[in-house]
Amino acid sequence: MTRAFYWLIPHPLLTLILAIVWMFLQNELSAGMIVFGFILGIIIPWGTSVWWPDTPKSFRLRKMIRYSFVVIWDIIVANIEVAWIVLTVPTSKLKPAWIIVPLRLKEPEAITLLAGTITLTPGTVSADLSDQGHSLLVHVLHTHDADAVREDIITRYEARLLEIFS
Amino acid sequence: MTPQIIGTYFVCLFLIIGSGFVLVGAIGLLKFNDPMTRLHAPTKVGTVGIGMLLLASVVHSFDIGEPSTHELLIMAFLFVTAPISANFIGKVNIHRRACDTPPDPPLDDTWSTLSVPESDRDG
Amino acid sequence: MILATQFLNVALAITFLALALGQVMSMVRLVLGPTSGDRVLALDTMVINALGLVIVLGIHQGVQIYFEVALLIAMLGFVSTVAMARFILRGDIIE
Amino acid sequence: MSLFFIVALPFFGALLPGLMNPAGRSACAGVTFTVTLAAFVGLLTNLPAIIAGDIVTARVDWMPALGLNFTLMLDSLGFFFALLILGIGLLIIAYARQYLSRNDNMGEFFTYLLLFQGAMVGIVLSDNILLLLIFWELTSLSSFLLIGYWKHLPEGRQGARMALTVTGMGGLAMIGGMLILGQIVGSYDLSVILQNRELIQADPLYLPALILILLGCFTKSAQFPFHFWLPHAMAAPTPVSAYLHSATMVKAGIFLMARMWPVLSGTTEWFVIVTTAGLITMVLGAVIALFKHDLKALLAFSTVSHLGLITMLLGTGTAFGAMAAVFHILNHATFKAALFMSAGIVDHEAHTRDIRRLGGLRRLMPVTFMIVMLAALSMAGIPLLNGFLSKEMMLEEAHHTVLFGSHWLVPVLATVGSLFSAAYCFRLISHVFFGPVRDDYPAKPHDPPAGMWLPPALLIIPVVVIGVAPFVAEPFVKLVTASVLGNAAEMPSAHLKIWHGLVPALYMSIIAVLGGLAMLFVFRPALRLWDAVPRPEAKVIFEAIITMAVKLSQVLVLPLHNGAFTRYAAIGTVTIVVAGYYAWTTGTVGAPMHDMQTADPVLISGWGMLVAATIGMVFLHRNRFLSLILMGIVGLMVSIGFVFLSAPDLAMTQFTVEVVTIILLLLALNFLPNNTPIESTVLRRMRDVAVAVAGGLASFALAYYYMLRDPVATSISEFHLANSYKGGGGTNVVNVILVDFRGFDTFGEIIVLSIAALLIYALTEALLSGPVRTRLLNRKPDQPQAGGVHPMMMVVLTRGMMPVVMMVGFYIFLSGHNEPGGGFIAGLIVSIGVVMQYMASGFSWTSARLKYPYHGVIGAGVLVAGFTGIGSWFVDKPFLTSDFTYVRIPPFQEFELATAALFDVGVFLSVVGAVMLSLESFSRLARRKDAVDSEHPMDIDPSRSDPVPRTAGEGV
Amino acid sequence: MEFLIASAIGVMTAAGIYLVLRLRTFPVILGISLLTYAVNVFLFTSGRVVAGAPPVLRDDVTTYTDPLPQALVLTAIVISFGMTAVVVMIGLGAFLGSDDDHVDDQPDTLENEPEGKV
Amino acid sequence: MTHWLIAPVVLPAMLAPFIVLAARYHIGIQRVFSMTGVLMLVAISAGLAWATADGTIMLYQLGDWAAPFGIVVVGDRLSTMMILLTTVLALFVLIYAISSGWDDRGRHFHALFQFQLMGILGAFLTGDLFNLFVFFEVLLIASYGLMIHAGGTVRLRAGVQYVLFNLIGSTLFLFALGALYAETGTLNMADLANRVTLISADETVGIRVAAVLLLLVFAIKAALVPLHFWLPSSYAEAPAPVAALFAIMTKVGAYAIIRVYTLIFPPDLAITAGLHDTWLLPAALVSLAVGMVGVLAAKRFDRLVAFSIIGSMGMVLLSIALLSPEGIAAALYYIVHSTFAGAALFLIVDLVRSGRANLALTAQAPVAGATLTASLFFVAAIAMAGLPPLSGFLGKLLVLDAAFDSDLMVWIWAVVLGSSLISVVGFARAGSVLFWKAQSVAPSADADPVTPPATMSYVAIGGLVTLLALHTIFAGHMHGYTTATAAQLFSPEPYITTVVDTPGKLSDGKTEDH
Ligand code: NA
Ligand code: NA
Repeated sequence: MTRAFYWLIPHPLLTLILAIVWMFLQNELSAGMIVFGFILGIIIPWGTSVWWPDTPKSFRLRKMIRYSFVVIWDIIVANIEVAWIVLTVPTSKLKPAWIIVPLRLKEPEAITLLAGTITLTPGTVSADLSDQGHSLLVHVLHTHDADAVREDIITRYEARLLEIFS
Repeated sequence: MTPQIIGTYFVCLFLIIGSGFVLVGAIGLLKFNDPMTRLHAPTKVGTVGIGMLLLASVVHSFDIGEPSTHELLIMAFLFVTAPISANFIGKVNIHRRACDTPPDPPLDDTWSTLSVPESDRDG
Repeated sequence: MILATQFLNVALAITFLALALGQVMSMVRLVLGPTSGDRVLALDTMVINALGLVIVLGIHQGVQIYFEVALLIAMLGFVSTVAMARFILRGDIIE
Repeated sequence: MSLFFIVALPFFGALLPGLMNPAGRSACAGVTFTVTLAAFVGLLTNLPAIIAGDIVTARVDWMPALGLNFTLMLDSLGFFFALLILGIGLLIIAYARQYLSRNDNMGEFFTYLLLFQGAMVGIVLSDNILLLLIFWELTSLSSFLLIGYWKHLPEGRQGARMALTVTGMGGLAMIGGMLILGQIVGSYDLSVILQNRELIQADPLYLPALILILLGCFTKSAQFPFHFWLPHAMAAPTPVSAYLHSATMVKAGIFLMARMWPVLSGTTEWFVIVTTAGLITMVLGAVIALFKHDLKALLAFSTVSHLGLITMLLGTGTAFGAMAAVFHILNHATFKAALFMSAGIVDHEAHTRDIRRLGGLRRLMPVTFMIVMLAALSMAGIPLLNGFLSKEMMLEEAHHTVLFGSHWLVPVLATVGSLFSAAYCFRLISHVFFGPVRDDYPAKPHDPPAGMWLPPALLIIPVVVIGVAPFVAEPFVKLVTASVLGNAAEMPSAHLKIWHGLVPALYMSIIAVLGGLAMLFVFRPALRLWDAVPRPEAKVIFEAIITMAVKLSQVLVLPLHNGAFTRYAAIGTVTIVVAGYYAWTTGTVGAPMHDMQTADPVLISGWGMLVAATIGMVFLHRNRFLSLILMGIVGLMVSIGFVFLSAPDLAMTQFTVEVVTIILLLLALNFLPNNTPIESTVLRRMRDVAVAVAGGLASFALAYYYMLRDPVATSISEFHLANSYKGGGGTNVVNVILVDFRGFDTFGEIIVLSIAALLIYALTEALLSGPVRTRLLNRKPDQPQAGGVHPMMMVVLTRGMMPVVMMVGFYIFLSGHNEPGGGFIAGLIVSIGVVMQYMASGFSWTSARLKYPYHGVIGAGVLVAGFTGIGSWFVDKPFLTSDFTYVRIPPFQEFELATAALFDVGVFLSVVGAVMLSLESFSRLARRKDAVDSEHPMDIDPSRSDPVPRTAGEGV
Repeated sequence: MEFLIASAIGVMTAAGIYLVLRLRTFPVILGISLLTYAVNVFLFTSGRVVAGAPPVLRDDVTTYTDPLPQALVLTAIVISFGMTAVVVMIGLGAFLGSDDDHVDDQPDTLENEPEGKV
Repeated sequence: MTHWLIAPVVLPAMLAPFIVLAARYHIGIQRVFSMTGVLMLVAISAGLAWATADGTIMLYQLGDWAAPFGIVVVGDRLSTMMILLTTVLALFVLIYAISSGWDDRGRHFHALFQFQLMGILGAFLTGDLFNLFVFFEVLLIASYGLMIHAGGTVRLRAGVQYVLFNLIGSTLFLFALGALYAETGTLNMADLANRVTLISADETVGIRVAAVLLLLVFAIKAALVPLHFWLPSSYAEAPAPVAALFAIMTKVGAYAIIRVYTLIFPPDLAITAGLHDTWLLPAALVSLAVGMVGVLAAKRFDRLVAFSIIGSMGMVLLSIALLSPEGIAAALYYIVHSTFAGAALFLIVDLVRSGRANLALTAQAPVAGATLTASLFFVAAIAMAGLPPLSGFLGKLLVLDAAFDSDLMVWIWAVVLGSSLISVVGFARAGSVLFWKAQSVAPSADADPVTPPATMSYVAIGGLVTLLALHTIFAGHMHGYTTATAAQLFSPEPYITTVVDTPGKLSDGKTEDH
């Protein structure tokens, strides 16, 4: 039964996401749409699976959802901060800095997620990765304590991502 | 005060917040004098600004009786792609030496953008 | 309701103005540069602002018809940014 | 024999000598001779009818609407000329067989000769002046080939071109004249035209027609001032000279003047022009001939002179003059052909034609001597030879001719002409044949075989017979003269006879002969004088004129067409603007039908962006990358404008196309210089600005005018709006127009796109298999490259997005019929999704995973669209007729199945195939030699390796 | 509004023409692209120009902008995209062969040009 | 329902992708399909010409939509004559392309060739102006591909200019179409003909500008001076069979002028008065002069032929510009003539090219097959220069005859006859240098032995020359046909009513909506 399920739907998460995307696209919630969305969610991964030869082994969806809420909250709060900085801090008083985040994450997907989170949460932009992928280069817009920012990133995001991808 | 009217006020609110953020993003882009700092403002302030506008659109659609949520999809795309753009522009700035050169990474030799094979270095 | 509609109209006007100003400022940055990165960034910002314009137009006209346009801009707008950045970085955008 | 056969025989016969070439030289000549003989005999079969005064005709309609028909007519004039052409032709053929050397391609020669012969016969037998024109120009062409027969000789080529140019020019003028004549009369048939003398001469277009026709005649017959080509045509083999310049081609002009005599002559214009030209030519030709040292040149100018004589006779416009002309044509043909052939014999034997190197041949070549002496004396006008008779008649006619009010002008000049004529004849005889035998001839001369001397000898027979017994020729001459005169004049009562009594002509003749003899004695001082006087050299002048014409044409044309595209474009733009401005100013401006709509602030700001970006492109275009960014903004603003103006489909298309275009241009810019240098001058730039502003203003004015007005009737799009759902099954009218109402346009459009891709692919192949390949393989990037070829974040994102992009594409495709979207946009979306993979993960990695041959995708797309269209044939509906139905399968809602959707699948496939094939081709160019094909999509993947501490010595 | 649209068309046309008259292939191609934008908008405006009335049928809507020019412009956009791609490729091919991206023939290349090289 | 009328478009349109799909690596199979396709096209075109010869107007409503709402394809004497001309030309060109191996020197020749045919045939058949634009683009883009077939830097440089100029032309076409639609609200030619009569005399600028822009668009295609600059180098640099096929491309422009200016803006239409006679006729005279002077001026053989094409188009356009039945009849006769003559000359250029270092008009050693080549050149040059006895001369006579009543008669005659002389001198010079002077040049010792052209190459050129001869011999019939064609053009009512009044899908609702 399980084998049959995985044979039919090798990527259940993706299928689900696609079905949801389909519903959003159609802007409509109906039985037909759901069925059709799932059909597409099965067919499309078949056709596109050549593009991801090595997907992450494990992924904890529930933790991911919790993580998402954290990030969304951070985005909202920090956006206001940055807006404040942009509007009030004169250019000459601005203290930008490079910070380097050593990575414990290994999966490309996880690192990408981390980098994306850093960029989306205001005040920081992930600019580059080290040539072997073990450090992340982050640019901070305005800070007096770069180390604190790094610590924040590591504890608040990377730690959670480590759990999600373990 | 029908739900509709409340909705309309919410639409107004979101619109104004959104436009504020959009404006701030643009101001940041114009104001700062260093390419890397300029990168901050629009890539996310702008993103949130547009997100607010999308939210306004969702509320408005319920308001006018044609409920739609597909704007959320747009928001998702925006949030997924914005970091990539920012990443690339950051790389451009590093590559073009348009900003302070970042310190070397602790674990690896150098940053990916600066790791140019010897043969290509004087291209 | 009339008041709310009036508010909405004012809010829409403000939004249009903000988006337009945003565009103008981005345009100034684009022309000023000075680095290629700035210019690409300005273009990227303008694309996102344009997306905002499309959405607000939809609200303004009370139609859903522009959804597909907005979706496309959101999904593909970054492609030209990336392509241009890649061009600066590598010269060759498909290697 | 039917006239058709007489004309057609030489033409069809012309195929034979070439075929007989392998069979040998005699076979060639034999078959040519036979063909000519057949035509000759065929001609003779018509003799009884001619003698009876009948006119033999034949007619086949060719282009009746134009009045050009294959109408032939044989009267005595035509018969006379045809007789000369074919009769002398036979002799020339026999002579040529002996004359041509083994190195000469005989088949080619006789082919040309027969073509020429046919054309000549055609001229004299034509009853339709347009048909006559055709044969007329054919003689120019075939004589071009004959004169240029010895291709290796520059003189031959030059002479041929000169002859073609001069006679061709005359021929073209004559076309004009003949067409006018035909328009006046209302028919191009000679027999009709010849009946309308009064009508023609009263028409205001008579003079132009006359001048144009005479231009044709004069050039052909080498009349002053067109006489110069003839001597240069002597570079041809002697048989050609003998044929063309004694009996045939040069006589064509004379023939035509005689032919048109009844309708054209008798007016002052005719008289003054023709007589003057003839007189000048006669004198000038004779004078020049005297001082020529080349035998053939001497004969050539003598021919010029005699043609002038005949022309003058025709010009007088009297019946007697006409009769004298006819008689002299006959006589000249006989003695001149004999002389030419004899000159050829001398040349052939002594290997030179230079009179100064000859002399004393009388003893060495007695037979030739006899022939030349008789012929030359006839030409000199010595009694008992035929030349004397016609020359007497000429002098007699000259005596009566009053030109420019002067009674003595014509007689004196005629006498002078005769005098010089006699002089060169005497010089010919004495300087070549008399005097001591020399020991320095280039070759030892002796009489040739009979085959060579017999043909000229045969011609001497009429020279003598007519000279002694002119009455023999009289009936024939009068018969021909009657044809010339037509209804225009009565037959003169005069007879052909040796003794007319002591008339002025006799005295003039005596003066001429004696004076000619005297000239011979003062020849050396006269020659010194002649050499001392500077004269225009026709050949030099002609060459100069041609060279000048070529240079002039090159100056006129080549600098304009030097490949300066920017100038072409400027000229084109100015032309368009000026033409549009003209159309505008000559029309009436309608009032606006609407008020202007108020401008939204959004629109104003969008407008500002658009204008700023556009102007920015102009000012910053030297930085190519920057101008590309600005173009992106222009495109973006246009898209937004389309959204604003209620065109979501357009906005989407514009936006996606923009993305692909920018990718494409970036791929190209990688190879191109990044900057455009300043090269044009300030003046040039100002010119360009002026042109551009003019164009801009024009398009502004047009757009503004049209926008404020409505069409003159309800737009056809009302039908589309009304029937889009009913007949096309979709609510997105734009899409229904694209796939249904105007699906044929879309079919063409995807084909354009497919061709573009195939072309790009083919060109890439050509470049990669040519010399460019090595350069491409070894090229170094022109700017420093950053590290990180396949950045990890980008790779991860594109992977993750791929299924979603596909789904969105599918959605856009499906919703297209009712909402904005459709196959085209869906195709672009999917393509961009794949391109994202290419950009992120690299060319080879991505290609390795794409198993679809893009060619196949394109082909399949067009075929799917096409077969969808063809499908409607099976239900007896036209190509691309759509049909749709609503289906309900639980749990789905009712949905629509439309053939238009299948058509859209075709569109989708061709778009994907075309875009991908193009981009793939572009990026193939950039594959460098040292490029390493990546195994992995990203160049950093920490999950593949453990961290290596930087400080640690043990490395990778 | 009409004035703005018309003037935008005019400006794009003028700029397009100016760039078309430049001496190198790349700006000329950009100029052609600008001309294409201009003419597409022009063609678009040949119908009714209305804001907020897309030609997608709705039950309660009676005014629509003219759909036909939109379909025509769509076709035109696609075609000119193909054309642009082609001219870019040909121009690139010419540049790669001669290291010269002048759009005008150069006098020196004319002199010793290899005729009809295969 | 007969579908034959659409076959000339659909057949090559389906054959080409099929060749791409199934046979792109097998030149032999490509050749078989391509040749079969062209033969079928000849047969179909002949059938259509036969069917319309009696004056029948054939109508085909694409998608079953009635004109003017859908696109229609219309077969009348003119359009079927032009497609027959095209397909016959294509047949001989294809024979040459195959026999000379040109088709194998680059990729996708046969697919592009079929697409090219599709574009040309569609342009001749369509009854819709925007659809004409689409077919123009199809034929243009295919021609770009064919023009740069096999690559080479010089060819590519010429190709860039060719494409760019035509892109300007396409832009102009769209401007014209926009103007027309704005003014009339329709795109169908017959419907346009009806609607322009509704425009009142006090608001004519709109339609006048539209009309003149349209004229200029077609003038570019027809290489009318001063819009002809794209022609010389692109025709000279194009591969021979392609240049030969291009002989019909300029005629597409001429055809479109004839069609539009007899059907939509006929000479007696007051609101567009003064547009064609003020502009077209003088420009055509200048074209004729420039072309023939160019023949004299050319320093290279291929350029010479290209200029002669410009000249011949001047002749065609001048005859069209008379806008009289006689003028159009003469123009059509001349179009057939100059198509074959131009094609033959371009193929001869290729024969000359294959044996020489270059095509400069300088003496170089004669090559294998020179005698036959020279003979063919002589005949083709005679035809092109308009010397008797070939159809060029008859065409010239027809044009001169038709021009007799024109105000510019003296100018026309002077230019026609004068330029004829110039071209005769030019062709004689060229021929004498290429074929005669060559005999005084010894072949250089190190020259590679050149294989003589294939027999089938001569057959192809000989075929074209034979067609010229037949065009001459049957001039009466041909001219009769073109006269009938012109007559049909000058009484367009049957055309218009057939197109506009034939009902299609949902036509019953038509009256309600209108
Ligand atoms: Na570059
Ligand atoms: Na309008």
